[in-house]
Amino acid sequence: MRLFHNYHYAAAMLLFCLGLHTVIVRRNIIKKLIGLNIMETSVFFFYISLGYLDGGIAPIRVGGADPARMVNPIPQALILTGIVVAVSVTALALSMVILLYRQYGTLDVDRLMREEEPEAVESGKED
Amino acid sequence: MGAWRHFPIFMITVPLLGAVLLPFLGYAKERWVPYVALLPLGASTLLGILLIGRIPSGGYLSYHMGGWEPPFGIEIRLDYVGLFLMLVVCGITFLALIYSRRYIDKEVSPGRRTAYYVLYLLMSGAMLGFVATGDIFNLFVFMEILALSSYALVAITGNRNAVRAAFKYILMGAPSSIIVLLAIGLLYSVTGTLNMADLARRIAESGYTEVLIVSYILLVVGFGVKAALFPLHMWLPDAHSIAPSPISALLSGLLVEVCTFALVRITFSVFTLGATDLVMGTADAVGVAAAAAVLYGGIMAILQKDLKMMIAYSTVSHIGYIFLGLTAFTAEGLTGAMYHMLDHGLAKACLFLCAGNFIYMKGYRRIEDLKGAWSQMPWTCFAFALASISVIGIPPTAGFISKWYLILGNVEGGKWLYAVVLLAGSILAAVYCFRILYYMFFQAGKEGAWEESWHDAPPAMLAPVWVLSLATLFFGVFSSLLIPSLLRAAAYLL
Amino acid sequence: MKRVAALLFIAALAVLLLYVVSRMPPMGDPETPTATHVIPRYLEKAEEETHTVNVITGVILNYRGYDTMGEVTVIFCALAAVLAVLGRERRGVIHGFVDRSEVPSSTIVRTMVRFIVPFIILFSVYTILHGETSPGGGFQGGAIIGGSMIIFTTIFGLYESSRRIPLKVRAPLEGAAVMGFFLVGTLGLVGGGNFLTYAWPRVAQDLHPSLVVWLTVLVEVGIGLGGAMVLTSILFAMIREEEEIATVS
Amino acid sequence: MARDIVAGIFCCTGTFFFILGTTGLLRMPDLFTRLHPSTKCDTLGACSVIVGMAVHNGWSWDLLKLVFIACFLLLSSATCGHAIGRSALRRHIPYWKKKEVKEDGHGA
Repeated sequence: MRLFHNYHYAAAMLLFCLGLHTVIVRRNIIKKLIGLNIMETSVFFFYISLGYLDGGIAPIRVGGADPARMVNPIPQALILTGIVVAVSVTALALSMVILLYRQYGTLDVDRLMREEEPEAVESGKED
Repeated sequence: MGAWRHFPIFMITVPLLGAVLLPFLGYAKERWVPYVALLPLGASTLLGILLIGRIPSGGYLSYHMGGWEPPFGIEIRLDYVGLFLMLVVCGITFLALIYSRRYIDKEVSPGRRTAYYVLYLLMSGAMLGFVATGDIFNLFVFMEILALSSYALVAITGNRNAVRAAFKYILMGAPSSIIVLLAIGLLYSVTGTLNMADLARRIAESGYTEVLIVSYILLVVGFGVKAALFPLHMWLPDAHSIAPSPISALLSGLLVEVCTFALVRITFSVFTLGATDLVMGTADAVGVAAAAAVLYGGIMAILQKDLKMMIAYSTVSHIGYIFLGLTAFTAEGLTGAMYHMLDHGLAKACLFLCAGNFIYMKGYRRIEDLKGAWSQMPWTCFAFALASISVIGIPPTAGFISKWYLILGNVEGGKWLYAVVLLAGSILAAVYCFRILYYMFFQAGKEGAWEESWHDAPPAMLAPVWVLSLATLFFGVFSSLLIPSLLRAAAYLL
Repeated sequence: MKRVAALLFIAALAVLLLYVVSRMPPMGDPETPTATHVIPRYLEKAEEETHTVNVITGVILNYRGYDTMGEVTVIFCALAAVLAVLGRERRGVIHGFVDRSEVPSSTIVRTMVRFIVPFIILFSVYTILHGETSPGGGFQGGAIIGGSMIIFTTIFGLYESSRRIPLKVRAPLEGAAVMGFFLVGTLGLVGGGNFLTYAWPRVAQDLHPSLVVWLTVLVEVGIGLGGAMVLTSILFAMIREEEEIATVS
Repeated sequence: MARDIVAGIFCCTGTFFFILGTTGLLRMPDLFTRLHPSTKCDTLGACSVIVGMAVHNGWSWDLLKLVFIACFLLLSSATCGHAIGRSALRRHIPYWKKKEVKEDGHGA
């Protein structure tokens, strides 16, 4: 059964679904962001597993290391980019959370989004 | 082998470098920032214009980053369709930046103005890179720069509604980026390459059909959120209506199109050879969603009370148009979609900037407040009328040409129902546009709402609006300039 | 009801993704498409073509240097975005005092942080400079410096740490990474190659390897410095807001 | 051979302490009691694993690195625990009392 052989990928996919579930269901916006980060981490894990090689070694050519046994360097290089992107998005989202909490005094997404929804036109007019 | 070989990369990097250097100017002479920010975009536009005629007809210009040949290094692949879209991006960002200075001075607090221009340049550079790149992971990287800068630009005024809209945008946008990343990983796992042309070859001979299918669906969903395709559009009305007007123009007129274009490239130049049945099947589903978007967007736009909200829902409707052109899978449909990207970009940018003029001069956002606007702001009202006509699709404008080709493409593809939906969408557009025009020109405003004498927006804000609205007219009258080459390019893509 | 719908949707998605996993090429197999297509050339030729022993660094900075340039722009964009949302500190204004929290941290903690932070920074410098021969590189080193700044700022407060890295040092260095890339890229053009070419075709052959290594190190240092400064600035912007909350409420 | 067994025993001890620490972190009722197992996790658990690895490796330069790692780990972990506990104490975070749990009907 390929599924059990590819258990790394399966774990990554399950983690992805777990993160998406957190993003959809949780009402606290910090927890939503945690879910987002779980999703991101799962994808990073998936990529790194793609580069895995049975009995592989690090792709650093020191002391006559055999290139045929080295693991795939591309996913690692890509994921460095992915991590940076994830950090950037998280930083921006958190700074927005700071501002939202200051202005609304709540972290509950339902209350945040519902508040003043009908008056949006009026309140927009002032500024 | 002239210096023009390097133009594509400079078109992309010059705005990015400008964004990095701008803060230095911000410390020294903050007054100059809005003017100097125009330089990199002007340079990009110039380089893009110089590139016209250099690209072999029916072919593409390939630039190998760092001199590494494609599957190993990153490739910039620019064909005429890409260059066309890049020029549209350059032009509209340039005009909206001219517009920005006065508007931003009023709406954004002084401490954030430099950040506004930095993010603006980053966003323009990212859009250019996004269109030009020939590497699927590079596409993701530029998409992220684009997404980050647009999240922040929506929230830049810092008032509570803006931050809330931006946060909603993040909550939809960030998971969609991750979904795209996952899809790219799946593609990579079965092909071992990231270059788009190489991917197309490898997909054709790859036996892992199921993985390809799911990765295509994930890509459609991921880019669908960014492009605000109907069931995934929830972030759009809030973000587009609350952002400062030049940013609304960019988001609505360009960002959405650029993301759609990415999907076009993925569909037509990556998944062409392999898993065709499935791409067709997904396209059918997308077609249904797009048809729903046309009707839903139109109806919601009629129901709105807020002017910018109405224009935003009209965007939802027009994204449906573009997607219906793509899913027809005929050269005419594709040409119509491409041309609609152009004219929707111009017209929507124009409408949002006009709405910005009303907000700037009088602070009016509601449609009812526009009654009698003609008496004070005739220039803005005329530009608004011209752009509305293009949005509806009445003959002398570009909107007519694109809708004509869209309907033609769908009829030729045997999709009569969609052609009817497109016509119905135009009728809805006529309803919501003519209502405003009626208010503007034929109704008297409330006592004291408008001054009796002409007192229009400053020239720096009127000029971009007029250039945009005249451009819709120009591309409507002289459509033969672009249509033949677009048809050829579309036939080449199919 | 909404929860049940979400759960069902997630379950369906999980089943779909697991089905895909069962159809994917086997993990760790040397015959998979990923292991046979582009990689062999990287692994065999990276050392002579990019002059970096660490193939990953070769891929990041050289083969896929354009991606990394985009990535560096992403960090810069994140900083601009955070500052656009939260606002930047002004020159000459002191934000927050030595320790605004109700609980001043104890001598033990202060001494320990004073003792450990130099080691962390030393380690980060090592990580940055040895990127091309061992695991590590600019981003990792920059992130480590950023981490040490977080530790230092939580214990000693914003005032102390922003005195050590003042705005006039941070601001010019924030764009260092992008500018480093642009510099190296343009140098490649001058040398007759394409953008981001490290090994200039027109430069004498014997100068080649060392020059390429120097350019690589230059870019790495740029990325490290830029990343560290950006992370520090983001941290300061966030903490400053936090302190304002504390005074308001 | 004997060396491998000794290294294995140390590593197993370390893992055991890690499991114990994690369980404690999840099951303990309040901050202070949770702090106790989680710091044990770092000090006892990680240090046992490091000692195991040192035994496995024998005399080499790696031993020096391991010693450094252990030193930094001990210093930072203890300081962390101290800082968290102290600030919790000063902020008057309430203690756990057995009575409350009985009224609630369930533990953690």
